[in-house]
Amino acid sequence: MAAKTILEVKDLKTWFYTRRGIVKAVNGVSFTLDEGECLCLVGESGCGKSVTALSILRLFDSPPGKIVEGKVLYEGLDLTTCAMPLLRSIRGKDIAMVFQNAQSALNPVFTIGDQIEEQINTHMPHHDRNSRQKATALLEEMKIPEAAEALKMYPHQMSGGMKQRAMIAMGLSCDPRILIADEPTTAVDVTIRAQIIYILQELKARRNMSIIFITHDLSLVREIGDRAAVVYAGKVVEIAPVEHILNKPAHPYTIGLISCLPDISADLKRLPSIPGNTPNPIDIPSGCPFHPRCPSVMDICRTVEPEMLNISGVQIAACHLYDANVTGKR
Amino acid sequence: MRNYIIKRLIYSIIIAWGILTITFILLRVGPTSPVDRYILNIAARGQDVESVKQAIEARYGLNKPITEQYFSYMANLLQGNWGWSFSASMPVLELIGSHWIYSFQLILLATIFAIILGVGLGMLAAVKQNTKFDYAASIFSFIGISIPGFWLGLMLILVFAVYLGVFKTYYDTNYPIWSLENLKQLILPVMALGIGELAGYVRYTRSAMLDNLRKEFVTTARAKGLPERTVIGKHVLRNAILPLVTIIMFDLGSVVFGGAYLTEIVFGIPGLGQVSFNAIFANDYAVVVAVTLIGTFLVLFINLATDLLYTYLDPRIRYE
Amino acid sequence: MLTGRLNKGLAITAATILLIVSLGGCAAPSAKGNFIEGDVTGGEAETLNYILAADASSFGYVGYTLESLATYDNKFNVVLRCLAKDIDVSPDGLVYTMTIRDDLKWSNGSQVTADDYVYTLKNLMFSDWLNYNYKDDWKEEVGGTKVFVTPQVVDNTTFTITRQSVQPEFIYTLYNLTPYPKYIAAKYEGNIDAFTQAKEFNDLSYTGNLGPYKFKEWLKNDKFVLERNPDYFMGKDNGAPYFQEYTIKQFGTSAVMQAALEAGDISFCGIEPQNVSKYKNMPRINVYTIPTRGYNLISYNERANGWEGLRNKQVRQAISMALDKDPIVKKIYLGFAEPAFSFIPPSSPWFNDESSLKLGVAPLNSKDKAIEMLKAAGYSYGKDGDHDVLLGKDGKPVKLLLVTTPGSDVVESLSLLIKQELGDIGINVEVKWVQWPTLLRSYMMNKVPGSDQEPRYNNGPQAVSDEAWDMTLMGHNTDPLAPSGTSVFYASDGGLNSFGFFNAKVDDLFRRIRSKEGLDKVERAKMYSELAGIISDEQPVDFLVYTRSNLGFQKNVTGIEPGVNIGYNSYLWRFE
Amino acid sequence: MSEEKISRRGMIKKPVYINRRLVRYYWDRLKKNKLSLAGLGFIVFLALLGIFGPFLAADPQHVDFDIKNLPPLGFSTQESIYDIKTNTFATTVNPGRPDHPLGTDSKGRDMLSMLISGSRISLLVGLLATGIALFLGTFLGVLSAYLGGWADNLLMRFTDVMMTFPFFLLLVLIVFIFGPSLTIIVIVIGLTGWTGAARLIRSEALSLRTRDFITASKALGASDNRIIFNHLIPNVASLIIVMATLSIPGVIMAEAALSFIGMGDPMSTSWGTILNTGQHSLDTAWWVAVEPGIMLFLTVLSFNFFGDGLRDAFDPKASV
Repeated sequence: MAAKTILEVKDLKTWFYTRRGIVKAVNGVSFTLDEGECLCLVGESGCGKSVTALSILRLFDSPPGKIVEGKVLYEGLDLTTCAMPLLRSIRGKDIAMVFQNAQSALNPVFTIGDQIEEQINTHMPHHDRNSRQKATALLEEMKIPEAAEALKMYPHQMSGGMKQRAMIAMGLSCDPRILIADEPTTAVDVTIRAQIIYILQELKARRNMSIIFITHDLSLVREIGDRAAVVYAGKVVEIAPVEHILNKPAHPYTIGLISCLPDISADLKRLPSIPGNTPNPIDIPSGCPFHPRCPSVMDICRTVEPEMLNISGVQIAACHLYDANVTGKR
Repeated sequence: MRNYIIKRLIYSIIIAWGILTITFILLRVGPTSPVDRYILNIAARGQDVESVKQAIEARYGLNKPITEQYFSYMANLLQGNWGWSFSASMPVLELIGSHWIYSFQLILLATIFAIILGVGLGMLAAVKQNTKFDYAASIFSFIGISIPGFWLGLMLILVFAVYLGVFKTYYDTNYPIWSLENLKQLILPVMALGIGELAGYVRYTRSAMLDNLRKEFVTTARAKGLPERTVIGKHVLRNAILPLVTIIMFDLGSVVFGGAYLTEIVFGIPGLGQVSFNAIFANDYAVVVAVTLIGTFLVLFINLATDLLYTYLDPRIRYE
Repeated sequence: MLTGRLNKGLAITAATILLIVSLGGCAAPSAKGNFIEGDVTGGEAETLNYILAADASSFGYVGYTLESLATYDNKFNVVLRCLAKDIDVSPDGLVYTMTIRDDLKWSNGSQVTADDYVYTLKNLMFSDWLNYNYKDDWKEEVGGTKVFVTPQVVDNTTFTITRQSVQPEFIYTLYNLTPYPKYIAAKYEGNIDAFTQAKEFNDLSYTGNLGPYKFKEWLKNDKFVLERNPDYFMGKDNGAPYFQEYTIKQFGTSAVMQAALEAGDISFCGIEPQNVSKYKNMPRINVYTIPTRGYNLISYNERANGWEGLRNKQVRQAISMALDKDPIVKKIYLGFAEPAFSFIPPSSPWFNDESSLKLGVAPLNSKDKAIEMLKAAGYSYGKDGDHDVLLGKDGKPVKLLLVTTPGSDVVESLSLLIKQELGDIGINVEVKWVQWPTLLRSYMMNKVPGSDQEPRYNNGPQAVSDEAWDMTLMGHNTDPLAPSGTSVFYASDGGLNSFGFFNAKVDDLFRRIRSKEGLDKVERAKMYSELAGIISDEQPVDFLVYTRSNLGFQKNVTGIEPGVNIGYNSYLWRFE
Repeated sequence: MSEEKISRRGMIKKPVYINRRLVRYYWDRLKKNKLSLAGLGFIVFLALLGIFGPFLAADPQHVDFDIKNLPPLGFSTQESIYDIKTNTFATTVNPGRPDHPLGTDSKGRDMLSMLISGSRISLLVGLLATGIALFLGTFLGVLSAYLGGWADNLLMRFTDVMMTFPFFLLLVLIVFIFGPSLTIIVIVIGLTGWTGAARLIRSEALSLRTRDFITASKALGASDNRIIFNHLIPNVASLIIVMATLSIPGVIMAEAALSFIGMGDPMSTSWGTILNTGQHSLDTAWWVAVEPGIMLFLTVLSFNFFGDGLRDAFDPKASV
C-alpha cells in the first residue's frame, strides 16, 4: 500500500560560505518521507546528515549557511522559500526536532516545565490554562517518574536520560506530524538508549507520526527504521528499506559500513572506519566523491558523478557499478 | 544559603574594619593637620600660629594619643555615633544625609543609561554580527572606553554650555531633585559618567550574546518555532546576562568612587565624592572614614547582591 | 524653581506696594528677588558657630545675620551698627566705653544687653574650655605675662573694657565684636563638645533682628542661602534689606562662575583680569575695579640653610632691584595691580607712598645696577657656556631654590617670571612646587639643629628648617586699619618669621606703635612710615604688587558704592 | 589544531618569549588586525616622541609672557591690558603663529612641547606603575596558586580587602598625605593595582598546575622554583603581556585624573596637569583643555586597540 508522502526533499544543497572556502555540507540530498514512516539518515560524522536535518527547518546559521538549490516540500509547501512567520508556525508544531545532546540543547536557566510550556503556548495560545497539564502528561508519557515535580526541575538537576526524554517530550508537545531526531541516543548509555528507542517506536505506532532518525549507529537503524538513507559527502548515496540496506547493501560505501559492523548489538562509540578519510567538504573529490576510498573504483568514477539508480524498485543507489551503460552488466 | 550570607556578612565586616583602620591611620598618623590651611589667615590676624593650632587640636581631641583617638572613635562608631565633622560643623551622618542624593541620582541615572543603551546596542551588534552596524558599534565602544570621562565632561560643557548655551555651566541645586529641570541638567553629567560603562557594556553584551547565540539551545528554541525576538530576548539574553551581571556590578563599585567624583568636580555637583575629597583636604578624618566605610559596605553589599542575584539568574549555582 | 521663586517675590512686592499706597506713605523701595553671589570653591566657610572658626569666610557668612559693633565705609570712616554712639576712649587710652543700641533683640524677643557682650568675652572667648582661636587679640603683656583685658557691665546698654597698657589699635578689635546670646550659651558652658554641636549656634536661629538676613539653608560647598529679615534694626525706617533672598553659590572654577554671570544666572562674582574688558563691554553687566588688602611677596631665607648672600642686605636689594615690577603688573595681572613696597596697602589710612625704598620700579629697576651691587657686595661673575653667571663665595655658580605652592595660575606665573628675570642677572633659580602642608612642615617650620625643640615657624635665629631653601613666594594680606598685626612676620619674636629677619629697630617700632606713643595718630603714621622705610630698605622680603580685584554685577543691582569695603552697605543694595 | 601543538611544544621546551617561531606566529596573527596595528603604531610614535621629542621640540618649561594664551594656528584671540591710571584698555589681537602651531598656555609655554613632554610622563607612569603592579600580581598570584592551603587563602583574602578599597579615594588620600610626586603616584598605583592580575594569574596557574607537563616535571624531580620559573611563569607570559597592555591605559587615566584635580606632580608637565589649568581657562583658552585630552584619548585608544588585538592573537580560540 502506498502511504501518503508528507515530506519531500529535492536535490537540497546547503553551502556554508566561510573564509576558507565554500563548505558544501549538503550537496544535493533528495529523499521522501511517508506518513507514519521512520526514515533513518545514516553516515559518518561530518557527512552532512545533521545539516540536512537542520536545513529542513532552515535552522542552520545564516550567514554563513545558505540553501543554494533544491526544495523541501512539506504538504506541497516549499519550506526553503516560504515566509519566515509561516515557517515558524510549522517549526515545533508540524515538524519538531530532538537534538543529539540534551545537556546543551536545553536552556540551562529555565525549568523543563517552562521550556515545554513555552512551546505549547506559542503554537496553541488558547491552551494556556492546561499547558501545565499537557506538559505533565507528556512527561508521564515519556515514563518520567513524578512528572509534576520534574517540570519544576532545571536541566542540570536531571540525569542524562531524563533530559533526553524531556527533550523528546518537548518535541512532541504540539503533536507534530514529523519528528526529526538528530542522534538522540548518542549521549546516553545503553539502557537509556533502549528506553528511548522503545518510546520512539511506541510513539510512531500510536500517533502515526513520521520520524526522521539521524544516526551513525546501524544497530539502531535495524531497531527503529522503516527505510534508511545513507549519506556521504553531503549526498544520499543509497536509499532503501532497512532490511535491504543491512542485508544486501548496494553502494560500496554502504557495504563498507555494514562490513565494519562487528556485532550489531554492540555499543560502539564510533563506526569502525573504512580506509581513508572522509572527504573535506570544501574540496569534495570530483566524480563520485567516494572514489578515493572505493575498493571497486573505476576510471569513470573519477570524473563522472553517478546518478541515483533504481536497483530493485525500493532500493536506489548512486553508483556506476549499477549503471548498465557503464559496466555492461545487468 | 543562610549560612553563606551570614559568613559573607561577617567577612564583609572584617574587610570594612580593615579598611577603616587603614584610612584612620593614614589620616591621623600622616604629618598633615586640619589647621594647615588656615595658617596665613590666622597670621593675617596677628595671632601666634602655634597656639591657635594647639587650641584647635585640643578642641577636636586631636592632641590625644592616636590609639586613644582610634579606640574612642571605634567605641562611638559601635554605638552608632559616626562623629562630628569639624570641617563642615555638623554630624557626619547629617552631612552625608544632605549630600548622598546628588551622588545617588547621578550614579543611578548613569547606570541606567549605560545598561539600557549598552546592552541594547550590544544585543543589536551581536544579532547583526559583521554588518556595518556591528563595526560601528565596535568602534563606538572602543572610543567610549578610551575617552576620559572627566575630559568628555569638560568638552560637553565647553560645547553645550559655554558656546551653545543649551545648558547651564554648573549644576543648580535650586531645582528639586524630582523636576524636569534637574533631569535636564543631569544630561551632560550622566553622559560623561555613563559613556565608559556604556561602551564597556556594548562590548561585553555583544561578546556574551555571540557566545550564547552559537549555543545549541538557541537552535532548539528556533526549532520550537519561537519568534526571533523571544529567542534573542529571552533565551540568549538570559544566558548572556550572567557574565554581564558581574561586570555591571563590579563597575558600579568603581563608578561610585572613581568616575562619579570626577564628574561631580567637573559639573560642580555637591555629591558625596566632593564631600569626601573636601574632607581629605581638611584632614577631617571622621568624614573620610565614614564615606570610605559606606563605600566599602556598598561595594561589599553589591558583591553579595551579585552572588545572590546569580543564584536567581543561574539555577546551576548554589552556595553552601 | 528659580522663576517660581521670582514670581513669589513679585507677588509679595505687589502686596507691599498696595499696602504702601493705601497708607499713602513715603516711597521706600520694596524687597524683591534673590541675589546670588558667586564664589570659587575653596572659599567655603567652616562653621556658623563662628567663635570656633579659624577661617575668614565663616565670619563673612555670619556677618549677614549678625552685625558687629561697627564697620567702615570705603574711606575707613567708622559706620555704627550695634553701637548707639562711637566707642569712648579714656584720655589715658586704657578704658573703652561701649554704648549699644537699646532696640537689639534675640530671636526669643529678649533684648541684647551689655551683659551678653561681657558674657561672650569673659565666659566664652577668655575661657580655657573654649580655646578661642584669636584670644591673643584680647591679651596684653603685663609684667612679662600675658593677661586678658577686663570687661565690665555698666548698665543694660553700656559696658567697658579696661586695659593695663595702651594699645591704640585695640579699638579695631572692639569694633568687630559680636555677641553670643547668654541665655543659650549658658546651657553649654564648659562643655566644648556640646557647645560645638549646639544646634542654635550652627543654624544661627538666635540672631533676632541683629542682621539684614536670616539663615535659611546651607548645602556645603554648594550654596549658603539667607532670607530677608523683616525685623532688621537698620531697616526700621527704610525697609532694608531689599532682597528676598541672598545666596552665596560655590563654583568649581572661575571660568564656570563667570559664564554663569554672563548668562544672568547669578548677580555678582569676581572677574578674572583676562575677562575684564569683555565683561565691561557687556550691556547687562557692570564691572568695578577696587583695591584689595592683598599683595604678593618673595621672602628671602636669612637663616643658616639659605644662600649666605641672602643674609647681606645689599644682595637682597640687588635681587629685588632686578625683579622689575612693571612686567609683573602688565603681563601677569594685565594691569590690575600696582607695585608694592611695604606691607601697608594703599587703601590703608597708614599708607605713605613717600617713605619706602622703591626697588623694582624706575629708576631702581636696572639690572646693570643690580649686577654692580652684587659685585660691590663681593661677588664675582664667571662663565657657564656663553652665559654670565654669578659665582658664590666658594667660586661655584649661585643656584637659588624658590619654593612655592602649585594650583594658582598667578603664583605659578610669578615664580616662572622671577626665574626668568633673575636669570638675566646670572642667578639660576630653581622653582620647586610643593603642596601647602609640605611647604609649612619642611620649609617654614624650623628648629635649632640638634635640640629637642618642637618645630615652630620661628624658633629663634639659630633655628633652620628641615629642607634648605632660598626664596618663597606667597600671597599675604594686611588689615588696613591695624597693619601692626604683620609683626608676626617681621618682628624678631614674630610667630611666622620663618625667613629669619631679625632687626631691633623694627621690633622697637612695632612696640612703639602699639603703645601710648601710638595714641597720637600723627605719631603713629610717622612710625608706620619709618617702619615701611626700614623694611623696604632691609628687604627681608620683596613686596611685589598690591592687587586690584574686579567685581562683576548685573546692571540691575543698584545702591553699590564701589570701594575697598564695597560690601559695607550691601543691605541697601536692590534690584531695579 | 596544529597551532595549539606548536604553542604547547614551545611552552614546554623554553620560555615563550624567546621562541622565534612563536613570536613570528603571533605577529602574523596580530598583523591581520589593522586597528591593533594602528594602535601599536601610535604607541611607538608616542614612545619615540617621548624619547627624542625633547631634543626636537622647544623646552616645555620655557616661559614667555609676551606670547601667553596664543591660540592654535588658524584661530585668533584678543588680549586687553588695563592702565590703572587712565582707566583704559590697550587691546591687541593675537593670531595663532606657525612657531607655536598648537598655541601656548597662560604662561606662554608652547603647547606642542608640553604635549610631547606629557607623552613621556604618561608613558613612563603607565609602564612603571603597570610594571610594579604586574610584578607583584604575578608573584603573589603564582605564589598563592603554588602554595595553596591557608597561605593561598590568606593571600586571596588580602586581595579582597585591596580590591574593595575605594581605589581613587585611597590614591588621593595617600598623595595628599605624602605629597604629590611622580614617584609616589607610580608607587601607589603600582601597590594598589596588582589585585586583578594576582587573581587572574592565580587561576591560570592553578589550571596549569594540573596539566600534564607540570606533573611530568615534578615526576622528574624538578624543584618548586624550577617549576615556577621555567614552566608556570613562561606559561602565563602571554596573559601578562595582554594584561600589561590593557592596564596601561587605566594607569595613564588615573594619573591624568589625579593631576586634573590638582594632585599631580607640580614639577612635571603631564597631560593631566595641562588639563587642570585648561579647566580654569575654558572660557578664554579652550585649546589648553582640548589638546591634552585628545592626546590622552588617542593614547588610551591605541593601547586598547593594541591590547585587544594582542589578546585575540594569543587566544587560540579566537578566530582571526
